[in-house]
Amino acid sequence: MKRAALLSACVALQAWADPSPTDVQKLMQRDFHPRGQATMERLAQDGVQRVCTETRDRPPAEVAKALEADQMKTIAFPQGASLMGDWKRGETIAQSGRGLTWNDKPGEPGGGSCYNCHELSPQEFSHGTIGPSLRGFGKSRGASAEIQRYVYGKIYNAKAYNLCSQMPRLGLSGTLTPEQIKDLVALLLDPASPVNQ
Amino acid sequence: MRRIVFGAALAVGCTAACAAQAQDSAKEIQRYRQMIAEGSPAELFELEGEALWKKTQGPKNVSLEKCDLGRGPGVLKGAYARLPRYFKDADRVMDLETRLLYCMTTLQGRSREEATKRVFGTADRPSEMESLSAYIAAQSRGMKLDPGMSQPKEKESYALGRALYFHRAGSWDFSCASCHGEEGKRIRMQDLPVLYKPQAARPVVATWPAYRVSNSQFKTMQWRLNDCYRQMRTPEPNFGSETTVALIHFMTVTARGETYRGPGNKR
Amino acid sequence: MNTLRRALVAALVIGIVKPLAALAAWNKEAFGAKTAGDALESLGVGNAAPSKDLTIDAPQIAENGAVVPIEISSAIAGTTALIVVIDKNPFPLIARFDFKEGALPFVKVNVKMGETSDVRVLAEAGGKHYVATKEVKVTIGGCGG
Amino acid sequence: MAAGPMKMRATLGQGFTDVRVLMTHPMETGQRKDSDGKLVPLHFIQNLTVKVNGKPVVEAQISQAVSRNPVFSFRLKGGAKGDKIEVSWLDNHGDTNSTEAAVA
Repeated sequence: MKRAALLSACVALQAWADPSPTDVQKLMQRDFHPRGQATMERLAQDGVQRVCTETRDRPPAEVAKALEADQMKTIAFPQGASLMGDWKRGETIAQSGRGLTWNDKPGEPGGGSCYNCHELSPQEFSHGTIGPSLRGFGKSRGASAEIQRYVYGKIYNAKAYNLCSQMPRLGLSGTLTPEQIKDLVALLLDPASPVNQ
Repeated sequence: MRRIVFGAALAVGCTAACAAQAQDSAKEIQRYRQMIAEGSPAELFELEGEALWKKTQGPKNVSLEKCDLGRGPGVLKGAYARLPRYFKDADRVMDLETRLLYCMTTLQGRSREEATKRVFGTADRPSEMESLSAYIAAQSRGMKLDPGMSQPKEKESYALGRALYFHRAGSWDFSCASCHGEEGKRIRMQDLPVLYKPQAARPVVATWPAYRVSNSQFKTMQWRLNDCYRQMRTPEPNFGSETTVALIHFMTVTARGETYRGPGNKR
Repeated sequence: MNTLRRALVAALVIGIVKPLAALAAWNKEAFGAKTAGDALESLGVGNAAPSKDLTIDAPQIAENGAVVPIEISSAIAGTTALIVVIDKNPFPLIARFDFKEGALPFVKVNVKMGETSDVRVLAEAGGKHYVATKEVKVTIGGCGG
Repeated sequence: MAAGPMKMRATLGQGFTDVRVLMTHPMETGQRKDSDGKLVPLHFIQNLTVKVNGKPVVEAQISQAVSRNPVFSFRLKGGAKGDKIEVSWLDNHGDTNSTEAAVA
């Protein structure tokens, strides 16, 4: 099938000396053990992880396009006119780094860890720089249905828009619920949000 | 990283002022680190470690003073600076903590299960590995990092470490390079050294293990990898496993030649 | 002679002449004060004049509020005490150092800060008080996880 | 942990003796919760005394806002090799500890 052919084409790129991702995965499965909610299944690479590993995050364009299309299908956009929730709850979610680690209690509300990588509201001095600054994001883009959908989708599954992005697939991985993602959409787009002051 | 055009327009440029401000904060944080390094409780852990090195323990009721860390039984001077390396008696590459565990089980006759029950301590009760690491690492201060790279298994361990560094897995698709991959990046205010590049790895590897002011604990490299994997949302790495040692080996070889100046002080 | 001795013993018993250990008493009221003003008042510190001969060396940004290194030095003649106050801490009075003959008015110590705040140091010299202030920003280091 | 180790270094600087002392002490604020969520009671050093050849030169009153495992630096006027420096502390539980060093 076309996609499998594309995937195997990547294998040749990777330096012969290093063990292949499959070898590394086997060794990790031998040398890791489950703890709390962090189970061993998490070590099984999916197509996105394997291609991005093999190509050091620079996949050939047609491979990326094909796999991004697959990832886009995983996004379940909620019904209803607006995808914007409450930006105040969004700020709390953006500040929280909890969720899915082996010492987080399953079922406890997770956070988006957004401030780890992004600048958002100007009041937060301690922000990261791995992702672009999102200050004034909504001010310059408005809050149309289309931009709401883009932001919702990007948070749900960033790999649908940029295959080897370092941004986690916060919706698909079960870190954030649809309501939490809508609150983050509001944090970015709501004119009243501090991000847009 | 390829960005679709729409995303590229998204970054509201950082004005010159805010770039300068970021520059100042980096300089000020450097001053903070330098000031905490001047007066560090790390030395208190070295004292504890010395006592543990000499303390008779285990069914054979012997101390660790005969433990061969790579320069001969009981030789401490410069031993840490030459780790990780291949050990014939165990037929594998070992870092300091793995080698200490080996001596605890072989010399002192302790079970692996007992010796690894509490490898990561608390501020109230540091673990044996933490205090021993402080004491032994301090004996290599001023010596050049010279991990093993001549033996076949050492080359294999290095290659595995490099592959692990870029291996993306876990619920958040992270590899080490996801955060430690690009110069000038930060998580919150924490700058992220690009550890597969010598000039970034040197000052880091030369100052681990280290006292962490944020929780008043002395932290080792095995803990550092354990906590990174926790935040990468993977299952837990086994203490002293071949994969953890391979990563430590890869970073130490990347930093080789640097003068060791630990134990250090970290946030 | 006996009467003097007896008087001394009696005084000790009713605690007028405190045993040596208690001399370095701990000012419970000052350290328990919730505001800088109350703390300084119970230390008998009136208004203090700013002085550039009193220096605080502290980082502008502390990566972690658990350990903030502060170096204090007074070049004001006759300095006998240094007092450290952190306005936004739950209990602003942090420490008081009394320097006797043989010690320079200097101290370096690591302190805890709850949040970004002014760090104020007061020097006592010749019955007068002097003050120097520096703001230290406390950030959240690490991945906030 | 009980009164853990203390470590001091006293070295002659230009015109003063530099005294650096490290102390093992939890300096509990009474606000911290232990691993099973119980509040750890207030436990901190209140008094610190530095003596040279038996004579007190610095007397400090400190609070729980001093960092855990406290580190202090002091400077003593003049001083000569061999001077005996002693640092002792007393905490709010009545525990004490002290250490001595000769000026190097």
